[in-house]
Amino acid sequence: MTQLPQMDDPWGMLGDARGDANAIAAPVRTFWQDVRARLWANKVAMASLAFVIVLVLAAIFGPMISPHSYRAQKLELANLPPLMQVYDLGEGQFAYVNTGNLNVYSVDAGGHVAGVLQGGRRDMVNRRTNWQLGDRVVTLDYKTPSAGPKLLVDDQPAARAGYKWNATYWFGTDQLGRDVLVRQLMGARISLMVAFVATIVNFVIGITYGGLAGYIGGRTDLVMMRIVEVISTIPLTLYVILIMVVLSSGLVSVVLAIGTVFWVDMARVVRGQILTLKSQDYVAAARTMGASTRWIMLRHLLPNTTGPILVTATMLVPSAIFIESFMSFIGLGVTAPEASWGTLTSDAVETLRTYPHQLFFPAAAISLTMVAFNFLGDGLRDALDPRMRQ
Amino acid sequence: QGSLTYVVNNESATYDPGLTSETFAAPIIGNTFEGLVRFDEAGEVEGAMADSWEVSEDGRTYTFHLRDAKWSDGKPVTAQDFVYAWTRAINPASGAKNPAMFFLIDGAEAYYNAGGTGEVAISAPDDKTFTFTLTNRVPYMLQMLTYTNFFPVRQDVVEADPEGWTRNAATFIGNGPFRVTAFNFGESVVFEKNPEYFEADQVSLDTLTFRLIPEPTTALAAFEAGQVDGIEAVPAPEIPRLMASSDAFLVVPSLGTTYAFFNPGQLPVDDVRVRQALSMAVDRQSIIDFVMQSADVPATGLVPYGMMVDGQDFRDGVETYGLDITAQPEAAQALLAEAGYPDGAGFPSTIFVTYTSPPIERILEAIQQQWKENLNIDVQLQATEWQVFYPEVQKAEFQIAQMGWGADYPHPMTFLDVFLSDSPNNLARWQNPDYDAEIAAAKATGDEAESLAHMRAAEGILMNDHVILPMYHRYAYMMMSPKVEGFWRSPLNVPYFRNASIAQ
Amino acid sequence: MTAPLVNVRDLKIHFQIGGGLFRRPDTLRAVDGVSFTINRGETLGLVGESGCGKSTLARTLIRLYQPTAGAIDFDGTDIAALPEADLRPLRKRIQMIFQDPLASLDGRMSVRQLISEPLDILNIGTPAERRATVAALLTRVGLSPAHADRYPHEFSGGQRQRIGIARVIALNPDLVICDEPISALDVSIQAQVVNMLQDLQRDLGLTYLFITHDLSMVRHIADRIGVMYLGKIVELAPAGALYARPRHPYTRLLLSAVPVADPAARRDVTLVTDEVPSPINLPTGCRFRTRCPLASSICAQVEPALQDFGDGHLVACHHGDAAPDNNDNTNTEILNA
Amino acid sequence: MTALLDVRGLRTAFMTSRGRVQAVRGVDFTVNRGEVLGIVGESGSGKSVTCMSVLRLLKRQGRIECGETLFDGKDLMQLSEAEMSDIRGNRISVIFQDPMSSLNPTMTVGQQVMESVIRHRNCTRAEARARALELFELVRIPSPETRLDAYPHEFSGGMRQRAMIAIALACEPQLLIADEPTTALDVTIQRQILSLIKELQQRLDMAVILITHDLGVIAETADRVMVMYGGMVMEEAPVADIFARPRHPYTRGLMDSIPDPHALGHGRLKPIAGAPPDMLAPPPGCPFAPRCPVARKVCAAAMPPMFDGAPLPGAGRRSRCWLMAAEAPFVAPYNQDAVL
Amino acid sequence: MAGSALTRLPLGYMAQRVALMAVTLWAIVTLTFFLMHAVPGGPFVSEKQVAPEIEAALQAKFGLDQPVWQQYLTYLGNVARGDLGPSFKYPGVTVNSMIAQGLPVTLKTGLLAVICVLALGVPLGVVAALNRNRWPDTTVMLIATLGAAIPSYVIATVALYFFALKLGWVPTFGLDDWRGYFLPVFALSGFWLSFIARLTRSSLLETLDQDYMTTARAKGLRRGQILIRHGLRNSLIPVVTVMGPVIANLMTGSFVIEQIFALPGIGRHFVLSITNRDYTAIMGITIFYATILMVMIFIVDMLYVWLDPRIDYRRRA
Ligand SMILES: Nc1ncnc2c1ncn2[C@@H]1O[C@H](COP(=O)(O)OP(=O)(O)OP(=O)(O)O)[C@@H](O)[C@H]1O
Ligand SMILES: Nc1ncnc2c1ncn2[C@@H]1O[C@H](COP(=O)(O)OP(=O)(O)OP(=O)(O)O)[C@@H](O)[C@H]1O
Ligand SMILES: [Mg+2]
Ligand SMILES: [Mg+2]
Repeated sequence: MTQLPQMDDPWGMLGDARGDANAIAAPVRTFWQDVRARLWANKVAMASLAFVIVLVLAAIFGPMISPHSYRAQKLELANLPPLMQVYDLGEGQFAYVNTGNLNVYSVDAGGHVAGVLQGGRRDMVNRRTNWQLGDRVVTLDYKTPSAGPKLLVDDQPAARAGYKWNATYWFGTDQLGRDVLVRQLMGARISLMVAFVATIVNFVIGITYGGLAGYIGGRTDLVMMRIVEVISTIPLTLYVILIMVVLSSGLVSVVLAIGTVFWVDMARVVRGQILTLKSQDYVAAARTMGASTRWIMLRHLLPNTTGPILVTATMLVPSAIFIESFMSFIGLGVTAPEASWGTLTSDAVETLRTYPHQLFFPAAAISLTMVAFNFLGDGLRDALDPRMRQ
Repeated sequence: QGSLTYVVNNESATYDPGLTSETFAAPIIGNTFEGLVRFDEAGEVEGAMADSWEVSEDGRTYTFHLRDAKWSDGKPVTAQDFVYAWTRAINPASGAKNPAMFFLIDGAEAYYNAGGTGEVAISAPDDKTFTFTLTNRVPYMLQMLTYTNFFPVRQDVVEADPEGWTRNAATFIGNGPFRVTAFNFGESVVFEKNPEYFEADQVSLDTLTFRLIPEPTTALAAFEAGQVDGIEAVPAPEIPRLMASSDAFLVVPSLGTTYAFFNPGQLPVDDVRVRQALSMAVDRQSIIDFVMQSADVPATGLVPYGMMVDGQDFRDGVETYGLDITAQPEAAQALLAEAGYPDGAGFPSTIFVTYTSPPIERILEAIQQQWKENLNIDVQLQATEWQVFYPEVQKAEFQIAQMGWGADYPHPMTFLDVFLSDSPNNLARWQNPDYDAEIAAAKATGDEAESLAHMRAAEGILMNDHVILPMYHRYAYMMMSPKVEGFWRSPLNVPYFRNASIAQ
Repeated sequence: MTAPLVNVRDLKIHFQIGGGLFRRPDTLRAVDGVSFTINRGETLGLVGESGCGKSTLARTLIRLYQPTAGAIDFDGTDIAALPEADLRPLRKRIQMIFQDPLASLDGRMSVRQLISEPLDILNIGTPAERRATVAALLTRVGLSPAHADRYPHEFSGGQRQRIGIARVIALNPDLVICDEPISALDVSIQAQVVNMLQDLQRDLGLTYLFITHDLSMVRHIADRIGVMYLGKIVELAPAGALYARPRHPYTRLLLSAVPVADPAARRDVTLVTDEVPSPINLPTGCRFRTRCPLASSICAQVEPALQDFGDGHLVACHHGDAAPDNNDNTNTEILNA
Repeated sequence: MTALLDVRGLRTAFMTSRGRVQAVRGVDFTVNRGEVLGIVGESGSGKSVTCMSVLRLLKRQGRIECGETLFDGKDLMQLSEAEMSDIRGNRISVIFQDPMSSLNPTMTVGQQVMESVIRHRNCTRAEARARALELFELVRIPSPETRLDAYPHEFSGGMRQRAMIAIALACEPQLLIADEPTTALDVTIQRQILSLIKELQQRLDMAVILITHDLGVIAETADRVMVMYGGMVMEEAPVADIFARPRHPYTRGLMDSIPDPHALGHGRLKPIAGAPPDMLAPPPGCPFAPRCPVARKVCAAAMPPMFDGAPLPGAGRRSRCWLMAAEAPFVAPYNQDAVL
Repeated sequence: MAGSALTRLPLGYMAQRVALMAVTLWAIVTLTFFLMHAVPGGPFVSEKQVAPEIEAALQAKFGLDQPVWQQYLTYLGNVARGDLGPSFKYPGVTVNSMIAQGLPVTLKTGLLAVICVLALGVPLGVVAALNRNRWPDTTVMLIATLGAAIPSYVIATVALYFFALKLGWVPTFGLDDWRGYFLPVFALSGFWLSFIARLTRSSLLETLDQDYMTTARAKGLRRGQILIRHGLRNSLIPVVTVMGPVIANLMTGSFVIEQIFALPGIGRHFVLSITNRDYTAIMGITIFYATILMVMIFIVDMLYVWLDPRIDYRRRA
C-alpha cells in the first residue's frame, strides 16, 4: 500500500542534498514595493488616480488649446445648454429655442451655434415674438405656459428635429455667454490649489497639533484643546474680512485664511485617536527603545490613525473649496472674471431652474474629483495597511 | 373678505415710521400708517389724514385741515400727533435716521444741532389744524409728505416704550388700513383690517400676512406652489420665462437708477474724455437683453423715466449726452486716444469697486469685458461686502465705484440733490457751482416749467462731465395672484393692500 | 565585587481600581515593597503566582509605570523619578521582551521595520547593514530572513514572540527584562532561544531579569531566583540552593506542582477551593498564611521580613528553618491544604 | 467512545500579497467524547489555524480550501453562520492563545463572561452575573467580585488567560478547544485549571483539544497526542506511547529539547537544528526532511503518506515518515519497534 | 462600568475643565470683541449715507463713542450678569430675546438633524463596512462622497425644486406643517451624515480586524450583538469626536438652510449680525455658540473615557 516514488536510491542519506529551507523563500519585497503593488492591484484607486492626473493636465493645458477664452463673452449666446432640442427649419437650418429666456438661435446641422435671431418683435398681448428670417416669418408662441413655447414658421408648427449636442460650447455657456468648459478648467486650477493647500494644512498643522495634544496629554492637552475651541468659535467671517482689509484679496490671503482655521476638526479627530492608541503596548515598546515623541508619532500613532485622517481630509477638501467661494463672495479670493469651482457653483444655484447645466458641470466636477480622491485615499489606506488585504 | 399672504425679502430694523430710513420697512408702515397726504393708484397726491390744505403764496407755509380719523385704539388723530412725530424726527436723542429730510423746515436744522431744543416752524393751532413753514419754496413738498418719516405717531405710545413699541402688536398703534396682530421676529407680521380706519369700509381683506422669505427662489417656489398670494421680488433668471408665461407677473417702475461713478481725483478717470469713452463703450441694451434679461430701461441720464414735473416726464426730449443705449466703440476709442491712450496703450491700472451683489457683479463683468473688447483696457473688479465697500468709497481710493439710487419721493430732485456739493451722498466728491446754482434756481421758482428747465440743465452739467456712468433705470418684478384685485404697488415700492380684495 | 547593575529598594506600585461616584476606589497593591539587586552579567529569575506583580515590576523597571514609592538604581542613577527626557539616553540600555507579543508589535510594520526600529531610532549602521542585521537576528531566533517582509498578524503566536526577542537583542542592551519570553514557544524553539540568550550573555555580558512560569527552564538559565507572592518577594536564593532546599512554603508548593513530562508519573490532584487572597484585600501578617500548612498565630499578626539564611538565601517566613531538605518528591499534602 | 469531532482532509490557506500561505495542508483527526486530544508541534505548524478552521473563525485572508468537519455527525462547513453561532460558545468553545488581544479592551471582563452566558443560557443579567462570579472563583481569580468590573488592561497576563478560560467554560461545552490555555499561568494555578478542565470533562463527558508546548502538561492531561509539523499531522499516538516510543524524528527532536529536570547549571539545550519550512512554498517532500537527522533522499522527493497500523504496534498510532515504510531500512531507534 | 469610568475622571479634573471653560470663554469674548471692532464698517452704515452728526448721536446712544477698551469692560460686566445687551440693528430687540426667539426653531430642526446624522450615518457606515468593496459599500460611499462634495445650499435648492415644487410633497418654506421639516433636516444633515457614515465605516473596518471580534464570534454571539457591543463601541471614538462640534453647529443653526427655507432660527441672525455689524448680536451669538461647543466638547471628552477605559487624562505620556 505504500507507493514509493520511482527514483534512484530512495534510501540514500539526504546529506548535502537537503538544501536550505530559506533558499526557496519567496522573492523579497520591501514595504514600499508592497504598497505600490497593492495600490496597483486596486482598479478603482488606479482609475481615480488616472482621473486626477487627467484633470490636472486638463486644467493646465485645456485653456491653452481651447478655442474659447475663459473671459471672452458673447452676451447674445448666454445660457446655452450643452444639449439642444432643435427645430428643423429646412435647408440645413435648425433653430434652438431657449425656453429660459425665449431667444431663438440658429444652429447648423453639426450642432454649431451660428447666432441668435435678432430684432424680434415681442407681442405681449398674444404672447408671441416674430422674427423675419429671409422671406419667412419665424414665430415663437408662448401662449400656453403649460405646453411650453412653440416655434412656428409662417404660422405652421416647425418640425422638431430631436436633440443636438452643442458643438460650439460642449458644456454650454454661462450667464455672460462664456464657455462653461474653459471656465471650469480655469476654475479647477484655483480649486485644486485650494484643495491642495487645505490638505497640506490639515496634514501639517492639524495632525501635528492634534497628535501632540493627544500624545503629551495632561495639562498640555488641556491648554492646546482650549486654543482649538477658541479658534473654532471666533466667527470666520470677521476674521476673513480682517485679512482682506489687512492684506489684499488674492489667493495668498485665501491660503492664509484657510491655513489658520481649517485644521481644527482634523486636530480633534487625531487627538481622539491618539488618546486611545497611546496606551497600546507597541507604543510602550517604542518608548523603551528610546524613541522620541516625533518618532512615536510618525511611525506608530499616525499610521494607525490613517483611516480617520483620510476620511476627515477628504471631507474637508470640498468644504475648503466652498469656503473659498464664500471668501470670494465677500471679496477675498478670486476676482472676476476669474472663477473657481466654488464660485461657479454658487453663481449657478440661482439659475438652477432655468439653466441646470450651469450648476451641473461644476457640481459634477467637484463631486467626481471628490469621488476620485475618496477612492484614491481609500486605496492608499488599504495599501498602507498590511492587515487590510483581500 | 379673505386673507392674503405676501412675501417680503427682508426684515426691517425698525418699523417706527419716524425713525426708519429703510425701504424694507415701507410695506409694513405703508399699510398701517397714513400721513397727511398719500398717492392714489395713478400716482397723484390725495388727502389722507388731511381733508384739505393750503399753501401760502411764497410756497413756504403749509396748513393742513385734518379729517376725523382715529388711531387703531380708537383715539382720534390730532394735529398734535403730527407735531410730536415731526419734532421727534429732528431730535437727535430719538435716533432718527433721516432728520435731514426735515431740514427744509424753518428752524429744524438748528433744532437738531442744538440737541432737540429751540424753535421749529411746526405747529398745531388746534386739534384739527396742522401747519409748518419751510425755509425756501419746495415744489415737491407734497410728494415728500408721503414719505413715512412725515407720518404721525402717538406720543403716549412711543414714550411708553420708545425702542420697542413697534415690535409688539399690542403697542403698535397706527392709523392705517391694517393693524398688526402678531410680530413673529424673523418670520412674519400678521395684520387684520383696522376697524377704526377712516376708510374702513373700503378695506376688504380680513387678514394680511407678510411672510419673510429671504430667498427669492424659495419665494417663487412658494408662489408657484400656491402657498402664498404674492411675492415682492422674483429671481432674475426667471424674469423672461415669467414675463412671457405668467398672468401673475407684474412689472412695476421703481424710480431708481443704477450707475457707476468716477472718482475725478484719480488717474486716469480725472480726464473727462476717459470717463466719456468708458461710458460710451458700454452696450447697455445688450446687458439688459442678455445679462439681466429683464425689462429695465437702458439709462443715458441720471433721472429715471416717470418723474413727472409740470405734466411732463423729466426725460422727455432730453438729450443723451453723447451716450447711446448701445456701445459706440469707434467714438469711444477716438476719445481715449485723444486722452493719450490710443488702443488702450498705457492705460493705468484701474479699480472698479462694487458691493457684493451677484446680479450687479455680473453686469460689471460684462462691462469689464466690453471695455476690454471695445477699448482694449483692463479694469479690475473688486467686490466687497457693503460694510467694507462703503467706508472704502468714502476714502476715495478707487477709480470707479458702483452705486444706485432710488427715489424717496417721485420728483427729480430726489436724484439731483445727491450731487450737490454739500450732499453727504455725493460720494464722488464732484463739485460744480453751476450745478448747485441750477438746483437752487429750480427750487426757488414757483413755476414748474422753469423749475423743470433748471433741473434739466443741472442734469446736463452733471452728465456732460460724465462723472457718472448710467447703466439702467430699474424696474421691480413681482408676482401677485390674478385673484387679487385692487392691489397696487407704488413706484416707491410700497405695496398697497387697502383696496385689495380676493376675487371669488 | 562591583556594584550591582540594578538595585531596587522598597518598590511599591499601587493601582486604583473600581469605585464610582459614591464609592472610593480600591487600592490594588500590585507590588508592595520589593527590594532586590541584579548583578552585572547575572540572570535573575523571577517566578511567582500569576497576578503577583511580576509584569508590573518589570514595567516599572523600564519606567512604563511610575512607582508609587521606592527607588530603582540603574547603574548608579535612580531612575524611579527621572523625567522622560533624562530617561531617554538610558532607555536603550534596558530592554524588555513583552509578555504579550501581538500587542507589543505595531501591526502596520513589517517584521523588517519592527526589528530594525531600534537601530533606526538610534541611527545605528547604514541601511544595508541594518538589513543584514535584521536577517542575522531573524535567523538567530529561528525565523527565516524571508519572513522579514511579512507582518505580525501573519505569524503564529510563537513566531511573534520571536520577533519581539529579535528586536530587543538588536540593541545590545545592558539589562534585558524578559517577561515570559518563551512560554509561547515550542520546546525546540524554547531551547534555541534560551541557548541564544545564554550565548549573548556570554558574549556581550548581558544581564537578565527572567520572568517565567517554567520552573525547569528558570532553573536551567538563572543564577539566582526570586519567588514572588502577592506583591512581595518571599524567597530569593541562588538557583541551586532554591531547588535543593526551598525554604518558603510557597516555593515548595510551586515546585511540587510542576508537571512532569512522563505520563507514567501522572498524579491526580484534587482541586483546592480555598479562597484566593487578593492584592486588593491583603491578609494580615504573612500574605501566604491563608494557604500555608505551617501557619501559626504569629503569621497572622506579624508580616515576616526577608531574612538571610546564609549564602544569600533570603526568605520571608517565620518558619524558614522548618523546611525539609529535599523536595524531589511530590508534596501533595501542601497542594491539598 | 464515539467520535464527537471528525476532521477530514482539512486544508487552509491564507491569501497574502506574496502568495498563498498553506498553513494547514490536509489534516485528519478525530476527537471522541470525554477524551483529551493533545496537539503539540512546531510553533507555526498550523495548530491554531486547524482549530480556528474547525470553528470557521479565520481572519479575512484565510480560506478553508477543502475538508469536512463532522461535529456530532453534522458537517460544520455546511452550516449557516446563524447555525454556527448557536454552536460556538455553547457546544464548542475555544480558549484563544493570545489572551490580551482576544479580550475586548472597552468592556469589563465580567460583561464579556456574562455575554456568553446570556446568549446561550437565556438567563437574566443577575443570573449571568452570578454564573460569571462562580466561574471567576473556579478559575481562581482573586477578589472575583471586584474583578468582574475590571477591564482587561487591569488584569495580569495570567488573569486574562483565566478570564478567557472562564468565558470558554461558561456554557459547559461538549467540545473545548484550548489553545495554549495555561502558558501565562504559574504551575499551581495551571494545575488547578487543568484539574478543573479534567473534572468538567469527566462530569460532562466533554471532549478537549489541548494545544500546548508544555510536554509536562500533555503527559499529565492528554489521552491521545497528535504531533504537527509544517501544516500536517506527523504522528499520532496514545499519550503513553508518544513519550515512551516516539516514532517520528520530529517528535523525538522535540522530546530531546526539554531541559533535563535534574541537570543544574547552564549546560546547552539540544534544539532541533535548522529552520521550519516556508509555508508559502513548502517543500515537495516531507516538510521536516531538511532538518531531519535521518532523512533519506526519498524524504526530500516525495511526501510520505500516513502510515497507520503495521508496522506500528498498538492501537491508534499513525506516523507520517518514510522510515515507517515496509521497504525502509532499519534506523535505530526510529523504527526499531517495527522490527521487534 | 459607568462607575469605574468616573473614577478615571476625578472630580478635580472636571472642576479644572469647567474653570477652564470660563477662561476660554473669556478669551473668545475678548478676541471676538476686538476683532469685530477692528473690522471696517459699523452698525449704522446703511443703504444711504448717514450724516456724521446723526451717526455720532447714534454712537453716543449705544456707548460706541467711548474708547474700545472701556466698551469692552462694560460689555464684560454685562455679560457676567447674563445680559447680552440690546441689538444695535433692531431697536427694541435684545440679543437675549433674539436667541430665545430663534432657538426653538433652530433646535427643532437641529436636533432632528442630529438624530438623522446618528440614526442614518452610523448604520450606513456599518452596512458599508460589513459589505466592504461590494455594491452596498460602493453605493453608500458614493452617496456619502456626493453628500460631502455638494454643498448644502445646492442640495437644499435642488430638493426644494423637486420635492416641494415639482412633486408638491412638502411645503416650500416654514415649519408650519410637519412635512416642512423634511427638507431642512435633510439638507442640514447631508454633509455630516456623509462624514459620520464614512468615519464609522473606516473605523469599524479597523475594529472588525481585531482579535476580540473573533472572540465575540467564538462566543456564538449574534451578528448584531457582535457588531454593536464589540464593533461599534470600539469604533466610536472618531465618530464621537466629530459629533461634538456637529451637535453644537446644528444646535446653532445654519444660515444657508434657514435662508432657503425661510426659518426664523438663530443661524441667520449669526450671519446677518456680522453683515450688519450688529456688535452685541455678534458677541451674544458667539458666546452662545461657544458655550454650547465647549459643553459638547466636554461631553465628548467624558464619553471618550466611557468608550475607552484606557484613556486617563491625568496621565501624561
Ligand atoms: N493571517 C495570516 N496570514 C498569513 N499567514 C498566516 C496567518 N495566520 C497564520 N499564518 C501562518 O500560518 C501558519 C500556522 O499558524 P498557526 O497559528 O496555526 O501556528 P501554531 O501552530 O498555532 O503556532 P504557535 O504554536 O506558535 O501558536 C504559520 O506559519 C503562520 O505564519
Ligand atoms: N494598569 C493596571 N491597572 C490596575 N491594576 C493593574 C494594572 N496592571 C496590573 N494590575 C494588577 O496588578 C496585579 C499584578 O499584575 P501583573 O501583571 O504584574 O502580574 P504578573 O505577576 O505579571 O502576573 P502574570 O504571571 O499573570 O502575568 C494584578 O492583580 C493586576 O490585576
Ligand atoms: Mg505578567
Ligand atoms: Mg498557535
